[in-house]
Amino acid sequence: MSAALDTLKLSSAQIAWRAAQDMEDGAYVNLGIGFPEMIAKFQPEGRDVVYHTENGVLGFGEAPAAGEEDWDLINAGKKAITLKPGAAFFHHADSFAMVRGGHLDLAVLGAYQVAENGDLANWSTGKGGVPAVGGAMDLVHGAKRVAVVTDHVTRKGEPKLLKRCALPLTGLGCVTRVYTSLAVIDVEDGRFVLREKLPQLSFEDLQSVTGAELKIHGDVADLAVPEL
Amino acid sequence: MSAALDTLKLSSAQIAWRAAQDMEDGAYVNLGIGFPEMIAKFQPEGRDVVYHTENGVLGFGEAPAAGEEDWDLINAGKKAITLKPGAAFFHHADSFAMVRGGHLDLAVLGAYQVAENGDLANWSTGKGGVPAVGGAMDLVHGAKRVAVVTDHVTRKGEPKLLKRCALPLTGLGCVTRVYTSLAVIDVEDGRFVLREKLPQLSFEDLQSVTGAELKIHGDVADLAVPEL
Amino acid sequence: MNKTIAFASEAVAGIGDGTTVMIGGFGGSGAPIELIHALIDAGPKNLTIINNNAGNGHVGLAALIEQGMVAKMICSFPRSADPKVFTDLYLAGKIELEIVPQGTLAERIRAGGAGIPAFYTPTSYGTELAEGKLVAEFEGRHYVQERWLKADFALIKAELGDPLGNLTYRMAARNFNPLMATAATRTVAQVTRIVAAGEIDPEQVVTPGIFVDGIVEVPDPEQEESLNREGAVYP
Amino acid sequence: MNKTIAFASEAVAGIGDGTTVMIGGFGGSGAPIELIHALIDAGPKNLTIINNNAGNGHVGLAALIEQGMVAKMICSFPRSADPKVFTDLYLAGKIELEIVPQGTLAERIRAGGAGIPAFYTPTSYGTELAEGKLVAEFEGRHYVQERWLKADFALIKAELGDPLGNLTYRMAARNFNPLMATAATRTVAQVTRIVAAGEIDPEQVVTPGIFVDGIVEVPDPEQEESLNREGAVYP
Repeated sequence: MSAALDTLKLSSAQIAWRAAQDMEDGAYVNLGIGFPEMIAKFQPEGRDVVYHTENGVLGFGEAPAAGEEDWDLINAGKKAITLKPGAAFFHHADSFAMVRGGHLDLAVLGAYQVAENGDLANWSTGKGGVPAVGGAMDLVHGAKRVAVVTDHVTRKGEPKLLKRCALPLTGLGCVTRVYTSLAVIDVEDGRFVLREKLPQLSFEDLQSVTGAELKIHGDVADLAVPEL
Repeated sequence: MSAALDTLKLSSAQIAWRAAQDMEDGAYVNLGIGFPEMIAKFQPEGRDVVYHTENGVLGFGEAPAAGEEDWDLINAGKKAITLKPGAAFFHHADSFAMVRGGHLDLAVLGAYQVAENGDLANWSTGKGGVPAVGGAMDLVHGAKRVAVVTDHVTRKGEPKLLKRCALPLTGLGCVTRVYTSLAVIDVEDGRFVLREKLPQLSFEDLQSVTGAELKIHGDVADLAVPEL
Repeated sequence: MNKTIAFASEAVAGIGDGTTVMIGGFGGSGAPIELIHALIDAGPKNLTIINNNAGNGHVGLAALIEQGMVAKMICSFPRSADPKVFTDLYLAGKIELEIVPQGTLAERIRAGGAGIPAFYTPTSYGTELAEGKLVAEFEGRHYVQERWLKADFALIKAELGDPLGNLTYRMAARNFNPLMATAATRTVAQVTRIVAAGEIDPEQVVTPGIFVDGIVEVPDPEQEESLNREGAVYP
Repeated sequence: MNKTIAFASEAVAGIGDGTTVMIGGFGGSGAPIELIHALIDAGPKNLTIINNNAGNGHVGLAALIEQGMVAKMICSFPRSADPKVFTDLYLAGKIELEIVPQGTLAERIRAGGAGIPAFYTPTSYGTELAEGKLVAEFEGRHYVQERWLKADFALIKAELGDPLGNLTYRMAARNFNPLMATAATRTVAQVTRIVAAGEIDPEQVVTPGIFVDGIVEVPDPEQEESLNREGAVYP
């Protein structure tokens, strides 16, 4: 099974592409550090999206060319960015007022584990080392939709979508949708509801690599993404 | 007694003048609406004082000439003001962060009653009518010194300095100094301590129009003010 | 993205009976007179209005109250040079009043916009305005618990606006406007001038567009103070 | 009124052993490198440092930690491209760490400056970072009580400063700097340029001078990111 999934599964870019399709015109969006940042590359044509970064910028654009960086103009991942017309700067308290106050339409985060009740674990592996939380625990509250982009299973092939998270939680009942390498799954009333799956993958195979029951309400669409 | 006091007592301008002498160079000061506003007129030469108004201005100056008013540039008393070099505008939450956060050096307010424990009543006569508090309850907290300017007695000759306030309180234990038409009195450890009195007035006469015991710690200076 | 609305009438169209509306301004400075007058024209009833004051004269907020459209005022200082409209209704028991210290009012609105459901303040501790409120001690001092304040609508006044909803203000007309912009489900600003996206320096944006749903251009806006000096009456 | 200080060494002179110091910046942006280096030169011990991060490379905050001057870090994200200094000390049990979610850190500092001793936030509810904290329910949702955060000193970086202490910032270097300015007993800012009072438009002041005790001009300030790319080490 694991080998078959590896050939079937979407690349990170393809997961990001799929997540990008759900960004609505006019949305205010925060893309978490790392993998979620890739979603901006696939912003659909004709849709205006305003990106927010925790460190006090609204309306930023792509990275500048190498050598053109201004290190006073970075995102939460500490990467250099550029500005789009209509950008704004503000301090950290105002920035998190936007987050906590429910002003973002969408936050997209990575995950170690997601539970069917919407719990998210994405900040600590629970092992030793230096703990670091950043803005993750804030971002899971306040955005109207909190989505996750993730491989469907860990590198060892273990499910990341579970009945309950085993790792330290980032937030309770916060995730509304999960984009994985195999499927698109909503969290509704404490259950995983399958919305889309790779057409080549049977429901039974998908269920076998998912740690909680997948419910079906209505049609399950094909998860169709371009070669990237 | 009352008639004698009336000829002795300081005018409002003289009370304001005396209060102004205690404004330190470099102080950030909020002068309450009405009578306390007059203090700014007597700011001693050579001392820089930065005035704060609750509605979001730091560093304002005198009223403009009649006809020169800009009604977007007013103080908390809704009177037109002007700006000094180095002024700043900010919103109401930042303005009261300055107040509540202890950033003002001095707030000077009017009073209906002041108690020896520092309680202040200055917002409600306790009768009917429309209640209105404005920023009074905020201003009594946070400023390093909260001073009061007031006639020593009411129009009916009743003491305004009391063991306990009878009127609805503005704040508990907040007043640090009272400038009256007869004396300068500090609130220390829950007692009134007399610092200055009009030289023509005997201690006994002053005590007789004061509703709580006046303590004396060290010298009592003459309350000396110019003709104004 | 274009948040521009052509007419003030359109901007207030969603304000129905029983709506809670924050209206910016401190006295007349920063009061969105034209939006308030459009609201009077629209005529919804039983409004709850949040403003520092309760109007002055017979224009703007005072006129809104005079039309009998306001069931409740939440404010710090319902007195003014000519508060007759509010005073008469209040003394007749025809309008409800929640009196809130000014700094607490500002902080409650900020909290509403910032997702902070409650906070502690020293303001009003030991006074009748703290009656019935939770009290807690921190570091030897007593504080009163206050709750956030939110609204269905905010009508505010700004100076420059761009199509993304970024706003600047003019002098002390800033006051409650940037706070209210954050605390309402729908925020509409009247602005003196609409400029193209990018014309407001990102450093100088006071209200980022994320807080704003609509902007209406009102060149040469009326000043409540000037209207009242002329004895103006609306409608 | 003139809050100008001639030398960075003078600006940090009051920071003794055991002081709690807020240091502005988010990673390298807005980090007052020259003030931090002056603090290293001064050499106080057992500092508690409040910053979003825990330094990077061998300059600025990382160098302060490397010198053994820091007993405790309060931060949200003590990881970076090269966090070796902090990581080694932490794993050896030689430095204390209080980890605070980033938005809570910002709000706690704002609360410290605004006289709000405690507030409720949804952030961290149900997680191990909420352990031992008070929880309350408002309108059917659970929130964690967080306390204000204050400091003896704040060292911040700004762009323009005037003799009254009014400040502007440069792009995303604003971050925690305006908040920390409000929450310390003594706030000193390094600014790229000191201008005369009145040269900063009152509309564009981000930090009003009331929050600032001293300003030091540091033209062409170092950027942590650039220093680290050059492999710089301080002292």
